Order: sequence, then C-alpha cells, then structure tokens
Amino acid sequence: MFRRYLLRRLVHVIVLFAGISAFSFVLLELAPGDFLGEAKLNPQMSPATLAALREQYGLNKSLGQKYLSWIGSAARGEFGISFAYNLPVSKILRPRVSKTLQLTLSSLLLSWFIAVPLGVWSAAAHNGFVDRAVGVAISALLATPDVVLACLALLMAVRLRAFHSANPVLPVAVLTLGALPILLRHVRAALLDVANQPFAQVARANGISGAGLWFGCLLPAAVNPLTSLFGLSVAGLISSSLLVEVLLGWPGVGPLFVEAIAARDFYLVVDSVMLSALFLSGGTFLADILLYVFDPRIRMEL
Amino acid sequence: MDSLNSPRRALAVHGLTKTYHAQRSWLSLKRIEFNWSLCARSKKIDSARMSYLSVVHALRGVDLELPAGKTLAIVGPSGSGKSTLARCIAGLLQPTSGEIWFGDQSLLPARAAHRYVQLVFQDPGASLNPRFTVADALLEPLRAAQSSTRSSCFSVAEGLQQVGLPAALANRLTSQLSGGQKARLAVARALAALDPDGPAILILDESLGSMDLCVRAQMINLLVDLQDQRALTYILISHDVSLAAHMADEIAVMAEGIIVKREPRVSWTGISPHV
Amino acid sequence: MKQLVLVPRLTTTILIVLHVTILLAGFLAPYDPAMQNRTSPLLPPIGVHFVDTLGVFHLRPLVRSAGRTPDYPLRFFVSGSTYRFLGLWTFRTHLFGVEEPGRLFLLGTDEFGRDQFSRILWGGQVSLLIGWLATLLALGIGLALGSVAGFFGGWPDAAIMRGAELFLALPWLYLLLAVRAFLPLSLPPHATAMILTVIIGIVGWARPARLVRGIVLSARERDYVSAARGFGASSWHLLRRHCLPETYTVLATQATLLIPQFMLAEVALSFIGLGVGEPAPSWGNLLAPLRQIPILASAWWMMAPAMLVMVTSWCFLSLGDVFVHGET
Amino acid sequence: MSESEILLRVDDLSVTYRAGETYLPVARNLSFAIHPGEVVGLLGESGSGKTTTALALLRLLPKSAALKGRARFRGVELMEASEATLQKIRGAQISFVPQEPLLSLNPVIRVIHQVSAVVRAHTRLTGRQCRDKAGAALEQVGLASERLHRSYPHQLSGGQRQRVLIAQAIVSRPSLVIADEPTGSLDRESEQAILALLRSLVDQLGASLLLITHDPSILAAVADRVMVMYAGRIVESGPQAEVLEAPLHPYTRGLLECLLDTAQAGRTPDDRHVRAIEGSLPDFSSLPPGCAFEPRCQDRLPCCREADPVTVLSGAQQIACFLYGLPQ
Repeated sequence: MFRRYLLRRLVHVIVLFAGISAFSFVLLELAPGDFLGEAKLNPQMSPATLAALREQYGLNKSLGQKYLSWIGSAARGEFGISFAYNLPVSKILRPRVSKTLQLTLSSLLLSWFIAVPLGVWSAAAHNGFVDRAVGVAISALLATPDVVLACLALLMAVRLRAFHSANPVLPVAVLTLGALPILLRHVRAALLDVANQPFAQVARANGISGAGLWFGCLLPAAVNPLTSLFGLSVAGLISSSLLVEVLLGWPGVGPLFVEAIAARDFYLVVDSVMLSALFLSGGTFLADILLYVFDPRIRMEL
Repeated sequence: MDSLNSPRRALAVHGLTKTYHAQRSWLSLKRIEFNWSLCARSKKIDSARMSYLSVVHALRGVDLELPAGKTLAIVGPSGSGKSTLARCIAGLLQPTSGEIWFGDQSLLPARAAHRYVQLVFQDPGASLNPRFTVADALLEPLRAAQSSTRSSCFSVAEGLQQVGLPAALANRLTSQLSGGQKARLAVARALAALDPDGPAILILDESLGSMDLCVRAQMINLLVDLQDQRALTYILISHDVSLAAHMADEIAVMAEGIIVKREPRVSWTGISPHV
Repeated sequence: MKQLVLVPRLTTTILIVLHVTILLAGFLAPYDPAMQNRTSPLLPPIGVHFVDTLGVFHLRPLVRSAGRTPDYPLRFFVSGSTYRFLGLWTFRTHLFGVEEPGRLFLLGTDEFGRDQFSRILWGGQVSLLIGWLATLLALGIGLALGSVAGFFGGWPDAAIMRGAELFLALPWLYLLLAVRAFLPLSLPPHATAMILTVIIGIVGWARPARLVRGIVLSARERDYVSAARGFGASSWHLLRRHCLPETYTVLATQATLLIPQFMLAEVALSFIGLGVGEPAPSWGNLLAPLRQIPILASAWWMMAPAMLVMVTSWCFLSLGDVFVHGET
Repeated sequence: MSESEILLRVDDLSVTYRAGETYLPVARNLSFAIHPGEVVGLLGESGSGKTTTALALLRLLPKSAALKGRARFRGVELMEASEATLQKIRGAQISFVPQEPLLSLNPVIRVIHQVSAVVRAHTRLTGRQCRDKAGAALEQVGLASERLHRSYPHQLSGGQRQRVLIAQAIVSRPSLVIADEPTGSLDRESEQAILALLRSLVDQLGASLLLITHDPSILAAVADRVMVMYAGRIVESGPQAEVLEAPLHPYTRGLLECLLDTAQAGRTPDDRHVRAIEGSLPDFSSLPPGCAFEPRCQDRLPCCREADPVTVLSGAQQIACFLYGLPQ
C-alpha cells in the first residue's frame, strides 16, 4: 500500500518535471538576444568566428533539437554545457548545491522546530499575554522583508567583523527569521481551528488537559493542514535563500543563477530552475510522506 | 388494488436504474487537503465511505405509480436507494435508464421537472443559503427559472402566510430562523417553484426525521392542510415507520435499490415499528 | 472585540494617509526625483531649524547655510520643477521649498546627489502601483480559473489544477527571474514597471486559484445549491448567487497578503538588479545601493524606504488579520 | 433520601450568554438533586437549554457564559472549584457522552489510544496498563475484537463510534455519567441497543446517569425520574411513571400528545391531523415577564402573564405552574 502511494507520487513528480523543463525551455527560447549578443558589438570579433562560435554552442539549432540534445546530455549526467564556463553544468552546480542545501535544510529544520512548539504554546495560551506577545512579534517580523533582514545581517557582520563569508550562521539566521512568522501564524491558526472541534471539547470533558491535550490529541489532528504548509514553507525558503545568498555572498545556486541570467547562459539558467524545482518537489514529496504516516484517512483512501 | 388506477395518474416510473462509477485516474492522487471548518459544516462524512467502492448500483429497476392527491411513503434502511429515487424523480439526478412520466409529460431529461416536482431536503436549514434574506430565498425559484410572468403576481407575504410564517420575517436572514421556521420556509419555497394551478408532487426526503416532536406535529398539520388546499401529491421518504404509517395512504418498502413490498396503510397499523 | 476594532481604524487611517501622500508626490516633493546634484552625493539629511546661524529665533523655519552665505528661509507653495499629476495635468507648484542655491534634503541624498525624500514619494507611486495591479491581476485570474475548475470539474478542473501545480512547483523567485530573463535587460523604466506588474501577477495566480477552487467545490456540494438546481437555475445563477459570495472574504484576506508580498517581490528584483531600471525611482531601486557595504555602513538614512515598506506591509497584514478574526 | 445520600445537589443554577449587547438567559434558577445509582431523564425541545445545563455542571461553557448559583458534588462546590480540581473530576468522577458520534472522536488516533488517554489523564499507570484497562472498557461496551480496537473512527459505524464514546466515559469508573442525546443520530435498532447498554453499565458501576433527550419514548424504558425543561426552566419533575403517564404541567401534556401513537388514539382513520402545541419557543433575548409557556398555554390564567410560577410539591411531582398553587 505504501509502495503504491510512493510510486504514484514519484510518477507525479516526474511528470511535473517534464512539464517544468518544457516550460522553462520554451520561456528562455523566446527570450530575445543570447549569449553571443554582446559579442556581436565587439569590433575585433569577425563575423566568421562569430558564426563558428554560434555553431559550436549550438545556438542556431531549433528548440526541439536543443531540448533533445539537452535530454541526451542529461542522461549522460552533464545537463548541457555552460557557455560562460565551458564546462558541463553538473560540474559547476555540484559544489553549489551542497552549499545551498546546507543553508536551506538547516533553516527549514530550525524554523519548524521553533514554530511548532511556540505555535502550539501560543494557541494554548489563547489571548493570554504570551499569545499577544507572539502575535506582535509575528506581525512585525512578517512585515520585515527578507531584503532588510539581509542588510541588517550584513551591517552586523561588518560592524562585528566576526562573521567571514564562509560562516553559515548569519544566512541561516536570516532565513529562519524570514520563514518563522508565516509558520508560527499558520501553526497557531491550525491548532485553534482544531481546538474548536467537538472532539476537542469531548477530550476536555474527559479530563485530558495541558500537554496531553495539546500535543497528544490536538497536534496530531492538525498535521493534515500543516503538511500542505510544509510544501509552502520549502518554496518560500528556497526563494529567500536565493536572495540571501546573493546579498551575503554565500556561494550557493542563487548567485550563479543571477549571473547566468545576466549572461544569457542558456543551459545554466534552465538547470538552475530545474534544481530549484527539484528542492521544492523534494519538500512536497516529504510532505506527502508525512501526510501518509500521520493521517490514517489518507492511508485508508488507497 | 383498483383504488390505485383512479382517472388522473399523477406519476408513473418504469424500470428506473442508477449506477455510480467511482473513477479515480491513478495519476492524479487527490491531495486530501482536510479543512476542518468545511468538514464540520458539511456533516456528510458517512456518504464519503460510499466512494471507496468502485461501482455502486443505487437503483436496480424501480417501477412506481402514484395517483394524484395521494401520499406514498417509501421506507427502508439507509443505503436502500430511497434518496436516489427521490432525487431522480425531482430531476436532481439523471438516472442511468428508465422513464419518469408526470401525467402525459416525461420528466426526463430533467429540465422541465421543476415545475411539477419539488424536493424538500433532509435538513431544511442546510437547504437555505445563510446569506439570503427570507424574501430572497422565497423568490429564488422564480428568479432562477426567469419566469417573469409568475414572479410579478407572486407576493412574498402571501407565500409566507400560506405556511404559517408571519410576513414580518421577510427581511430577516434565513440563518436567524428557528428549526421549525426554516422547515416551513423550505416548503413555501418549494410551493413557489411549482405551478400554482396544475397538479404537483412534493417529495419530503426525511425532512421530518430530525425535528422536535412539537415542531414535527405542526409540520404534519401544515402538510395535511396544504394537501387538501392544493391537491398536492406527497412522496414521504423516511426510516421511521410510525411516521409513515400515520401520514401515508400507501407504504412502499425499498431494499438494495428495488421496491420489495407495497401495501395500503390500513394493513400496517398492527405491526411493530421495525422494518 | 473592542481591541480589534481599534487596530483596523488605526491601520486604515495610516494606509489612506500613505496613499494620498504618494498620490500627491509631485506636489509634496520639493525636487524632481531625477535631478542630480553632482556636488553633494550621499549628504546626510539637512535639518530644518528655527534658530539661524547667528542665534536669532525666526518664526519661519529656515535651512542653515554653510558659513558665509545667508540662511535660506523655507517658502511654502513655491514654484519649482514641473511635474505631471496622474500623467494628465502638469503643475509647477510644490508645497514647500528653498530658493536657489540653498538645498533642502530632508532625508539626505543618494550617491548621485538626488533628493531621497522626493524619490521616496515618487518611488512609492511605482511600488504601490505594482503591488495593487499585480494583486488585482493574480486574484482576477485566480478567481476566474479557480471558480471554473471548482464548479465544472472534469477536464477543465484537471487542466487548470495541473497548470497551477506547475506554477506552484517552482519557487516564486526562480520563476520570476526566469520570466524576467524573458525580457531584454535594457528597457525604458516605465515599460519595465508595467511588464514587472504583469509578470508578478501572472506568477502569483496559482495559490488564489487553488483556494477559490476549494471553496467553490465545497459550496457546490451544499444542499441549497442542489435545491437551486432543482428550480432549474442555470450554472451562472448558481455560481453568481451561491458559490462566488463564499469566496469574497478569502479574496479580501488574500489581497491583504499579496499586496505587501508583491511589493517585496519588486524590492527583491531591484536588489538583484533585475527590477525597475534606473533612473526611475521605486522603493526597490532606492534600496538597491545598500548592497554596497560602504554605503550600507555609512549612509544610515538610505534605509528610510525600508521603514516605509515595513509600515505599509504591517498595515496591510493587520488588515488581513481582522478579516480572519472577523471570519471565525 | 436523606441529605447525605445526595450525589449532586444543584441550587438556583443560572447560565446567561452574552452576545454583544444582548443577554440570553439560557438556564434560569435550576434546582434539582441526583441520588447515587439513579437514572434521571432531562426532557426538552432543542433550544430549551438542556445541553447548556450539562456543560455548566462540567464548567465547559465558553467564556461568554456567566454562571450563577451552586452545584455541590460529593462535598465539592463545582461552581467555585479551581481548574485543577475540575480536571481531576472531569472524566474520573463525572463523565460526558456527547451527541455527535461522527465528530466527537479524534479522526487520526486509534480508538484504543483515545480511551487509554483518558485513563492516563487520571492515573499513574504505564502505557501498557492503560491500554489493558481501555481494552477491557471497550469489551464492556461490546467492541470485543482486537481489529476494532486498533481501527480509526472513520472505519466504524455510528453505533460503534457511540460505544467508543461510552467506553471513554466509563473507563475510570465515574459516579455520574451525563449523556447528551446519545442516540440522537442513530437509527432505531442501534438506539435501543445503546440505551440498554447505558442502563446496564450504570447499574454495574452503581453510578447515576443524567440522560438528556428531546424524545420522551426513550425515557420510558430507561429513566427512574424525569425532569421537563422549557425555555431554560425546569417546569415539572417527578418519577418517570407519573410524569410520562399522568403529566400535570400543560407543556408536558402537550409534548406527550405530539407523540404519534398517542395522537392516533380516537381519531377517524383518514383525518391525519395531530394535536400540537401552537406557536414556537420564545426568543431567549426577549422572554415574556410571566411564565414563558403562557403565550402557548391552553389553560393559562390571568396571573400567568405577570409572575413566574414558583415550584411547588404536588404528590410525588414538583411542578412550576399556577394551576397547582396561586401566587400569595
């Protein structure tokens, strides 16, 4: 039963990936100008060498041929050749992927391990002092754009000179603070929604209270809405990780992606987009597994 | 059983079948985003269990005849197809096969059915949009059917008075009414949708089931009076046999999608309430 | 409930005041946003004082001049650089100003010596416009596609939801940049602003569409919709009278979430250098120089737009809270 | 029944809901007593305040409800008890069987664990011992098979879910069980089975049962004493035989006449009208000054309109109606 569920979700993700790759190929193909755009203006570059370069980079192949050649090279594990670096894209991306994963995974775990207990606690102390304090903190943090957080972190780094760019603490802190408010707000809302259900009142009437009620009875029932939130938070994290990497100079996929866009490095852009989608699909896949494990109604459905 | 084929045969149903196929393409796994507030309001969790089975034969060939002005009660355990039959006759569900005749007019396809047959739902409160005022709810059938002729001569006050509701309720929200008032408004709305002068059928799908005793008693009296005034034909769906024995001229028993027994009321008074 | 009623009145007044000032940017801003003063880049804010360099108190506020030249009294309703109001009428009067060669930089200047205070006001027009229009676009598409998918089901539902999944499978900033790369990098600023709005709106339709679909799907199952079908109501009648009204509160809540989120999207794009191009002022453009550490460390007044963005976002978000509480 | 033997004495209990400016006196000056091992039926239409009374005893009403009066249970004053003492009483000494079996069980936890959670809340036993006690309780209510114990609520039928709720209520051997319409949403067969089960369990435990329902025919088989409630007041109470066979209060009489089998007696076969009480329940926000039933009462007296009747003793029954004692 579980295997069938995994198989279906896997097929779903693969179909999704085919869609994304086609989508980004078509999108970037339509982009006016290409890698050799600037080279044309360069007076020393003779038209002949220009044409040879275009041929070598395969820029004048039709969209279909490009897509097929890309899939061919993907099968070989190269995922296309980057024009700027003249290297297979996979070689360029591998070190950067581990850097980005290091950032996103740690801030994902950190933000969830803070958000769930604090969210449950503030829901339990509904309208108490704690709840109001958390509420004010949430709305203040929520209104602060990641950009500003990154700048403040940068300022602190400069002033204290303690953090050189290889130290992940600062980016992780910025990412976690960026993701925390949305999670806290959703966890609290989901818990309050469950706490108003009839079975919560019956549990109270049976004398179940405190941690046993909130963590033993209400939190498992709130898992379903929270797992769809998990996918959302992964998407948010990846986006803000791009920003934070660019601003704090963290050598992840982000800066490479922005650079590739400016340079119109076709395959590098496509692969970065695919990579970000891979992270996100991994997150939603994990969310589906969590849902399967925690919500018996889903298990029974198959 | 000569009393049945009186000259004006109101309703005739022949060989009615209805099968549900639960299609589930293996690719699109429905992500069950469980929203608590929606689920609590819908309260129809049990019907969801039916979707686990791949093919459900709700009706397996029902034949039915009902003279005008009479009341037929259909009883049977839950899942015997009573509601499905009611919804097919009322035009809310398209049967897989079979015919439904009202006098000499066929009610299939279901477009024209609403002028001759109306259904009052199990929970009258849920069949009224909480955002509507009482007047909106009452006028909706006329507005929906865009029959400007009838809506001009229909007065809300008279429609409410016909079911014993004070005209002052007209601009209150339907959610502010009590259980009994909602049931009366649902009946008034059904009457507004029917042809004022022609013969008509009102189907009560377990509408009296979950009511308080007094409210139900008042509703029974209202329905009996209406039947005398407007020569209505009732189909009463219920799992409560004592209610059926009291209200109906005839009682039909359904099980697994077909009518297994059908006798006039007089022969039912003696037996115990269990089917 | 008393405490809740207070918050929205406070936030709505702030928002209205903010929107009016941004609308009257031309009139309130002393200088033209694009006017550069090569002589005074990165000047800290010049204060307005009542006591002049000689220690004499004046009722009329004045700007102290550096050393020799006399102080410059503040004039009101001065005629200065021309500007267009709503792009229709051109005016010359500004609310306040100082005669030449005095300079009034309430919030200092940026690295090209342009008056930050004026640029913030004019920049607000671009950022708020992007926020509002992109939200309207996203919610419009979301409502249309969501209700069609939710109400009719079958293949339109499958097609629209697969499309939404495609958009939701990509982190929004990667998708935004990929789509932004679709554009030639050098475009006139106002054209980029308009195209950015369309892109951000198009990228953001998936989430509202799914929410609307969920609501319309559950509304469609309600008894009062089956009853209305029983009266021979058309699909449009059912959708308009029963299903859509259920979505309005959710759309309002989404709007209060999306407007700040789309404004911040523009700020993020500008930070990466793919936002509204120079020299057009937008809150993103104003914050972009902060990427260079020397400016970040020294020019503290350059953070002013960030404060404004935060206040605006906070007001929109707390409005959203009221809807959510109002709902439950 | 001497004073010391009373399990629960309620004196002048009133519950008033505050919705904005309107006050809803849902329960007004309730006074009754429950003796150990006694089955007391609380009969009333929906909206007469019976569920509110039950929840008031367990102090589970929302904050918007104001509680007055006293309820003494085995030496503990429930209305002043602290939350800590209440938690020890709820589920252990007073337990509650809710109305909606569909929504009253946690859908994501196995039934065996939901029952053992109640045991764990009141004892220091280990997980295994709690599960054994829970298993025993489930067997006691007729769910013997291990497969049922490990199943989830949505896999069980309405009747089985109701049995799980009853198991939760009796697992820590309470001395008072409050059942709010336990058979409300069940069909005929499982209704009789659940009632028989409740009665036998209560006798085995030597506990007393407060059975709340709107259907008098349920009480005929199970209840020792019956209290009839109308618009927040107990209008009549007494032994079940007298109250159901020879009701004194006009409302009780009208209510019992609505029963179909009694209404049928003495009517011509084709006249299907039934005797019913005219009018509808009064609105709590605007209760008439006198007896709440006065507008609908056939044998009303002029004095019924001015004052609220006081409960007087008439034989074994207590009745609040001027027919049985004019005001001094």
